[in-house]
Amino acid sequence: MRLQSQPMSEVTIRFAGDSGDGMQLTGSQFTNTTALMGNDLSTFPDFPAEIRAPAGTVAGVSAFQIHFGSNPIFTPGDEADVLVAMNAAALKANLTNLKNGGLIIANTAGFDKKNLSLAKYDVNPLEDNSLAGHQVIKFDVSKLTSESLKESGLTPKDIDRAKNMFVLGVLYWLYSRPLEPSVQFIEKKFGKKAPEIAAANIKVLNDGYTFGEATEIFTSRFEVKQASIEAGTYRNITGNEATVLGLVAAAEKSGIPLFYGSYPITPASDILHGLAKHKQFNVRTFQAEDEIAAIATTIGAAFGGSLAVTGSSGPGIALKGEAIGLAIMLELPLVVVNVQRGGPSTGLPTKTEQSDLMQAVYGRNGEAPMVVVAAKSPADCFDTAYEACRIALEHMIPVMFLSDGYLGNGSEPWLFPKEADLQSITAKYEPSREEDAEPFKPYRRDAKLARPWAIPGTKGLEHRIGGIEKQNETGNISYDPANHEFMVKLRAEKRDRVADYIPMQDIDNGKDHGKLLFLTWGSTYGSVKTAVHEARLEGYDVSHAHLRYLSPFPKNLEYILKGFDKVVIPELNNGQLVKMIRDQFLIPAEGFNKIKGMPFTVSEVKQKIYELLNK
Amino acid sequence: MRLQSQPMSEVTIRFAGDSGDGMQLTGSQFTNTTALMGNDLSTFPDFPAEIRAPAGTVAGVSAFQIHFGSNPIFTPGDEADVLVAMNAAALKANLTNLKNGGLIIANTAGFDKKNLSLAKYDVNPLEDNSLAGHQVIKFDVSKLTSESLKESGLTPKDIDRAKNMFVLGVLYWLYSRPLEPSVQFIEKKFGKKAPEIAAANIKVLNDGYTFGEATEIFTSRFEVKQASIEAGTYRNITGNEATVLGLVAAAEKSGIPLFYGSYPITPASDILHGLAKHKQFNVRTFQAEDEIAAIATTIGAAFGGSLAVTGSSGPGIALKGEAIGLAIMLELPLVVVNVQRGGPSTGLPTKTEQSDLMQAVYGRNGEAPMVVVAAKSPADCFDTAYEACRIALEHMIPVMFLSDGYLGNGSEPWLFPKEADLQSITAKYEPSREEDAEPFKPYRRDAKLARPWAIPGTKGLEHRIGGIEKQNETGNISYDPANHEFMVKLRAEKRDRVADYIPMQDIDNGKDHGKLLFLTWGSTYGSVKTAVHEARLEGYDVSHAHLRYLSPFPKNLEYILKGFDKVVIPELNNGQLVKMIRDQFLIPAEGFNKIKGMPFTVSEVKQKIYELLNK
Amino acid sequence: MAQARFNEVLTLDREVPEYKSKDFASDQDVRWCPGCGDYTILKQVQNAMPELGIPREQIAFISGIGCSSRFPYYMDTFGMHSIHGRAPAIASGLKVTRPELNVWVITGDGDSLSIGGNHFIHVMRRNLDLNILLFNNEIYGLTKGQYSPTTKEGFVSKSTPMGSVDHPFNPLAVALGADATFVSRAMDRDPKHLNSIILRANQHKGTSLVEIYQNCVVFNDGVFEAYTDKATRPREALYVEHGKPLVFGENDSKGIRLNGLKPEIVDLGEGGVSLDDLWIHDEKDLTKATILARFFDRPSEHVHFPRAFGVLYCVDRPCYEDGVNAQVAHAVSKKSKTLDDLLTGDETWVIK
Amino acid sequence: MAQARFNEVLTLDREVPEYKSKDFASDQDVRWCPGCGDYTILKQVQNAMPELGIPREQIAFISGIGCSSRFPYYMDTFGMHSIHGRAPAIASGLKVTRPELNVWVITGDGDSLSIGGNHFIHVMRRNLDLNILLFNNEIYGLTKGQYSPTTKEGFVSKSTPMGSVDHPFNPLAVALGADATFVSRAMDRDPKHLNSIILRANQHKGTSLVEIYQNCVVFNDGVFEAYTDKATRPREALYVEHGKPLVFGENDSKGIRLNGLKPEIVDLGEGGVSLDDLWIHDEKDLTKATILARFFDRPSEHVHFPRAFGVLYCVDRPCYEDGVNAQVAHAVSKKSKTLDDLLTGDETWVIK
Ligand SMILES: Cc1ncc(C[n+]2csc(CCOP(=O)(O)OP(=O)(O)O)c2C)c(N)n1
Ligand SMILES: Cc1ncc(C[n+]2csc(CCOP(=O)(O)OP(=O)(O)O)c2C)c(N)n1
Ligand code: SF4
Ligand code: SF4
Ligand SMILES: [Mg+2]
Ligand SMILES: [Mg+2]
Repeated sequence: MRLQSQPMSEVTIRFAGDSGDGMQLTGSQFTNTTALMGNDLSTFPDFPAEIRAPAGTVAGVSAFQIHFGSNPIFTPGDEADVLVAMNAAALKANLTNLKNGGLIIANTAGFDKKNLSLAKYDVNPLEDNSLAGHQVIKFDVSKLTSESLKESGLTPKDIDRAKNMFVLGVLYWLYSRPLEPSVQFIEKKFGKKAPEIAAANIKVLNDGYTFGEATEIFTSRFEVKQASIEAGTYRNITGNEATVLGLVAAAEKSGIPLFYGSYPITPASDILHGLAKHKQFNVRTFQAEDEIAAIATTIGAAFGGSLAVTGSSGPGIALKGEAIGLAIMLELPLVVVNVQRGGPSTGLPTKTEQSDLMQAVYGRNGEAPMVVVAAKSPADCFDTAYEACRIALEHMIPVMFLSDGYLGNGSEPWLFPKEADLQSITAKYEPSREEDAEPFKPYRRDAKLARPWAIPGTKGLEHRIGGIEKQNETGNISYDPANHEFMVKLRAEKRDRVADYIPMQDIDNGKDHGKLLFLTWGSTYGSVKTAVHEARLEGYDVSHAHLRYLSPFPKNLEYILKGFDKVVIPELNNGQLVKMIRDQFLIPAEGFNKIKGMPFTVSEVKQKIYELLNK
Repeated sequence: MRLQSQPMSEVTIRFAGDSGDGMQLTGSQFTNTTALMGNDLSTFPDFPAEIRAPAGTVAGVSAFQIHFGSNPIFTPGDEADVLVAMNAAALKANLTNLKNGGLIIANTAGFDKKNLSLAKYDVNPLEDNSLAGHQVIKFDVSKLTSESLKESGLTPKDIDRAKNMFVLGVLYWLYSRPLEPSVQFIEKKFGKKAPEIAAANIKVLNDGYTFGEATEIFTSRFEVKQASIEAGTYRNITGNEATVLGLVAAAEKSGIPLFYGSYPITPASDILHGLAKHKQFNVRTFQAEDEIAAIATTIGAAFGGSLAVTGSSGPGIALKGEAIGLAIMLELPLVVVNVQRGGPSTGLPTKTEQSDLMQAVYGRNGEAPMVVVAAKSPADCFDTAYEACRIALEHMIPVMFLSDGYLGNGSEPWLFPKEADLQSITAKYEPSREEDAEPFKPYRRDAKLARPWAIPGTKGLEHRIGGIEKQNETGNISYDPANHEFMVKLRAEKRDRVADYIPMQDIDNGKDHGKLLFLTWGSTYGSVKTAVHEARLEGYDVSHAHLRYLSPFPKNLEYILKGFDKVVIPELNNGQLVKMIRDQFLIPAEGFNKIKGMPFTVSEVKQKIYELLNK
Repeated sequence: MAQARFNEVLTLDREVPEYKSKDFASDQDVRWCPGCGDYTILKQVQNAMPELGIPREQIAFISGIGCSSRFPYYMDTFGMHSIHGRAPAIASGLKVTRPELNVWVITGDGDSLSIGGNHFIHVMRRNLDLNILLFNNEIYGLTKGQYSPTTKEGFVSKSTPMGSVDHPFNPLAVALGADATFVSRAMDRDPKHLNSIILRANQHKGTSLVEIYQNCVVFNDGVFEAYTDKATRPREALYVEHGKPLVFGENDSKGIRLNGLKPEIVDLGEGGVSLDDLWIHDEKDLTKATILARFFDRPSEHVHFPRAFGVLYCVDRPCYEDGVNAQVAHAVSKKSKTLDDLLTGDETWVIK
Repeated sequence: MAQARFNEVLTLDREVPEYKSKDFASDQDVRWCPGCGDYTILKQVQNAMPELGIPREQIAFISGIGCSSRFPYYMDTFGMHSIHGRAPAIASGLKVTRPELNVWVITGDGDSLSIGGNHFIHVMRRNLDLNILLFNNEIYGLTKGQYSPTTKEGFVSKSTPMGSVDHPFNPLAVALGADATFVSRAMDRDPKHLNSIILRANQHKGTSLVEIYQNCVVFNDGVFEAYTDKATRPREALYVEHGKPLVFGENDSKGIRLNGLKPEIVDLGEGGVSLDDLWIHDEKDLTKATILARFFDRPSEHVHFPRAFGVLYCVDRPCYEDGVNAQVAHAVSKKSKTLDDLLTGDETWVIK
């Protein structure tokens, strides 16, 4: 080893290439190895909007960002320290994501005349000094790969496909990571089906590593030590995968079989795909003809006694509004998952946003209260999905679970729980009755105001329910004016009473009173957490509280908010939670908004803190 | 004339009978005659939820209430002075609507054994002294009618059908009204088709009048003098009819042909029925397969250059959310009419409510701002529908027009305008261009931020639009983050800028500052207006402001609100406008809510005023 | 494990009581207009119930919105009066998760073919084992008389004051086009026949569609009179039965013969043709069913055919829920993972 | 009066320029996967446009959402890329109000038959004069590979890891069941034939459905190979033409004959049957069209039929928009009221 590794506390690497260059795989391999090394990390893939735009164009660039470190990590990183650019378009599309002075690792083969013109570069940026503010390391990955494999007997196409392994090898060397995990992965993936491909990929990976070691192209080498995070066994997980597991776990813990009715839509489809694979857990998935049918099937399944879940993204949720109203009237347990994306209308389907909160809280005809919860990170999707199911089942009420594209596709290490440690879920069906029993009252209530779950097939529970206003207790149709007012208020109270069964709001970071509170919900958590953490280290008096429960709010929220001179609510929308807070607590909470289809960066939030506290 | 008529300033009469008893016709005849006498008035029909519930049952009772007077009248009356009860069920269903000490005119034939048992009375209420708190006048209308027509040669069924005319005659005598207008009406209705029916009805009407005159059954007789309301020519109109006319008038004035795409739903269907009759005004109606298709057809029609309107009620509007989002992205003019009804879900379809305001303002995915306006009285539906069209066309923006079941079915005299006096509407299509002109920019903007309306068939304007985020000016698809934020804010600003083109908020009654302001929207107007008027006469310092524009608010609203110690917002929901006001202006506005499927009574509002000002 | 929870309450194996028709009447007042055809249909369904041999609590009626959709309130079974048009989808969710239940869908012509058209065609193709009773009155009853997707052209309704210009659906043809496996027609005024079709629909494993001509006395009175009136019924209604020749008319004096692909009406007996020459009804033949379903809308052919009643088409095809549940059962039987395995996933690492 | 406003800008009577195909290409980059069948279809539509003889600005393309629905962006005409499934309804609103326009609907199998199924069947029954190009790739392309309502049973997709248990629609049968008046099939890989069908669809007055088999190279590559591959095409694809016998196979060596209602495959020439014995294609015959449309899903018959391409069905029926506009024109021509009359109504009174 010529070079001594320099220690670093955190690094962000962005892999970028054409959709065909395998950057998602490269990124996830790097992620796995990094996780196994014990770093904390966070990742985010950045897909093109098109399925496969023409090769070499900016529209066709696919990127993957990983942020890892020996400190706790909560975001995929504002800007990259290292940008891997497999072609000219990748450089063009991603240069703005690179730090000043950052390192560019460029594949010169991707900067030939054709690629330059496809990327609409007049001059080769690797040669015109336009990258002077950065370090550039360039080599011909394609050529090096084909050199490496010239004896392999593979077709040129197959050889070219292996070039991402070369880059991965180089980066493993650069960050002092072992090759072993990826070697195992490759063997598992190709070993049986195509041993020659496996061998080739492993060889190229090794050669990439050796290339880093042998050449003098790099002047430094780094090492990121294991993070001092909570001890335990971890795995890496995306938000959508975590949602899948949260739902399955809730079904298993409650003993209620899971039904998922859905219509595909980006970025929610992976939940359908994921659940479809878990039939062994008695999970039924139903790809419906549209979103209305999707929620309608879940209403039928809930009536039949299933833990019924429907999932979609903004436009699909809009279509479910009428049926959500029915579920609210029927007082059946139901979970509606919204993996939010950029709106309005089709909007920016592959980008993230938090702009469906008002729709979640208010987007139906009539007074139609439902519970709304939101996840804060990919792994937190597990807990929040689980919690959504718990509330739905224990309170016999529809619950909206808000995730978003950033959480759904992003990943982080997860200290996964054991089944035994999961909070228990008390769901029970109404027992059968004899002919001579008192008439069954389907709208009788318990302390939570929940009604009994009386499922078909249970003797003596025959009853009829529907969307017309119903008499309390009997559930019969009632046009009585006083009953209607009573029931509207009762449904609101039932939702509000959920607040008695959820944890009190806590302060995530900082004091419980002071000059400035950042109140977040959903995926803005990570950047605000990091920014507040850093600002506090710099001596700023700023606190951070994060809301999982958006409707109803935790009971002590008002008390917390009133402890601060100023409350700022960062949201990836034009100001939604801020409206609810101002209305409910009459405090001059201020919005802090970004509507660019991507999360806040830590530095944007810090900038805001400086601005607010330095004036 | 044995009895001298006593002058009265206002009276409320409630006609109630079985669905087959013709109470709606009786009521509307009394209304017409009353209007022709120059009284101010307000009416409200109260239909059963069933089409035709079994005769004689409480579920089958149909009622019609009219409130008229020599003072300005703004509501159909809290409680009736007179209740006409054609059968036992009618009495049972309507007794709570009668004033203490009020007059009951009962048809004894409707209190026979069968009717009593159908109405579930154990004892005849006309005989068990249970009505002691009221005056009861009873006679056998059925028998008197058949006496009157025994020579007519009509079938018993036809004779029985005429009995409502007997009651009408009695009431005409009681309130000193002429028979002439109803005689004319009967002749027009039956004269040609069935002259014997016409003659019979006229005879019964006369005999009823004579019965009042001749018998000593009544001890007093009344007269309500002409009201001192604004001079001019009036007609009677329901809110749904006024909406129809407002839409047709806007089309005629703007020169843009009207298209109405709708799917039937109570209580909005009458707008479809009404417009379908006005084809001579170049109106096209389209009964779509569902509400989504209904709004989709209007989007197509708007793209083609029509004044495109879709209408529904709550559940149907919920279904339109996704497509409204598209219209917001396309920036096409579009009016969405919501004749609100009791919710959530199917709710109380034949009852009124104001619970879709939040849905109107927020019920879509993403940041999807639209303009929201609401009518305050049946006749005001004309002006508000017209205004909705004006804003849509001049600002190239979707507008939600909120009416409700109470406005839609209720009626009042209308000092209708002349075409020439209607505010002009400036709508124009983009002109054609030559091949060599600058490329056309479909998202270029004017001072209102409106884009050009470029309709197919115009040379040189070919362009493509859609629901994906678009670049300003060119309208091309754009995934650029900064552009998205710009466009989200631009669409919000475009909606907000409508405030520059609407009137300032005024105070409807009272001072522009003081202790207490009632802020209303929609159909609560009438009862609050009356209550505030009366309370002020009694010396209470209370003011009343009414909002037509709910999104955006008039620019001076904050100024007005801040002039009062307390702002109270009465709504027929669980508190919706109050949320928007508290959020936007951070004032401790309080809700005052009723959710009983029916309007506030004047006395409920007065009670609230006393409560607030006497403590 | 999940199944265990169901077992805590379900009484699936209990003995079937000896029911009477009235055991299926709920305690709610029936609220249709006097004379409405819905009453007879309700009666026939209640009459059919005891013959199913299924405990009451294992039966569910799911409806949409419309006059007809009030139906479930009147049945003393499990029931849901849902939202407009969505009953087939709700019933699908129920049936997939609870295949052992006996599930009925009640819908109107507007409910099923206007707003609910998409769910209607999709439930046909999926072929869940549901019984769909489509009350066709060629009008929107509940909303007081607008034309529906089955209303004839030219009809003057509240929304078509100059007459409808909308070409109506042929509901059975729509169903056949969507690959329905059981397609039948009945009418409110022939209760015995209606009863028999209801029972046959229930026997069919798969989605059974029963289109029932139902008279709306208020908004569309007499629209089916040609078939319901004793005087005209013989020549206007053709009752079909599997394996029997197509005969109709007074004293069965007429028949239908196929001339190549073209049906034609023939006189039977002297001078006419014999029964052996007639079209023999074959429920399994899609082409024949399609021709039969379309008897009344072949205007180009200028022949007035009688309308077919009975089971026009009935074939077997796997039910969607069986496919789903077989996959689940297979997966469960091969189950190799615990929830902890699932939570653990494929790759983990330990932080100490 | 309203018409006058249109006239301020419309250029309906202008002379039709001499267009070339490329005049219909917009300035937007085409963004489908390399090799996607959508490219050829775009090309054929652009090739067909000059032959319509209609000025560019009088043509509108309306689409839903899906890979295929990006189509309008690439056409230099008026266009709208709307929301998922709703294009037929949007196009209907446009056509009713602007009947003189030439309106095309672009849709995918998911867009038209899944979420858009209701609008699809209703536009067929209303028969507005629209041309619908249904890009059937038997998959959801844009959302990356879930099965669609036309996907074959057993197909393993992202949402059906154990294989689909959903019975697929036959799109042409659905359309025929919903009373479509023009039903045809073509494929991306036979551009000449596709071009001719596009032109015929445009000629038909009424809703013209063209189902186009389109290869999705990424998620369902080769699913139509039997028809597109030169080697198998002769025996797998049956090109139908009005008035011509149904022949196919290498050197047209095979034919289809009708035996009663049953189609059968026969060998032509020596030892076989002659052309005169064959089924002569008749576009006007609904029964024949239905049989033809269903050639491939008669599994019970255990015969492997070739798939039909061409115009299967084409009949005239009044268009909805003509009915509406005739009523409006009639009312306008009889117009007796001014707006002031309307505002005044029937009964008024004067307050002085
Ligand atoms: C979303 C929605 N749209 C519209 C309605 C109004 N609506 C109720 S029933 C109905 C149609 C009823 O017709 P049909 O299904 O034929 O039933 P029928 O009353 O004739 O039995 C309509 C349009 C509604 N309840 N919900
Ligand atoms: C309301 C709504 N639901 C779901 C989606 C997601 N979505 C977009 S396209 C599509 C299906 C595409 O399949 P298809 O119509 O066959 O078109 P293709 O991409 O295959 O050309 C889906 C489910 C959406 N955009 N909007
Ligand atoms: S309106 Fe017609 S369908 Fe409805 S209950 Fe009355 S008669 Fe029956
Ligand atoms: S995903 Fe399939 S249908 Fe979509 S563009 Fe790519 S190849 Fe074409
Ligand atoms: Mg009906
Ligand atoms: Mg497709």
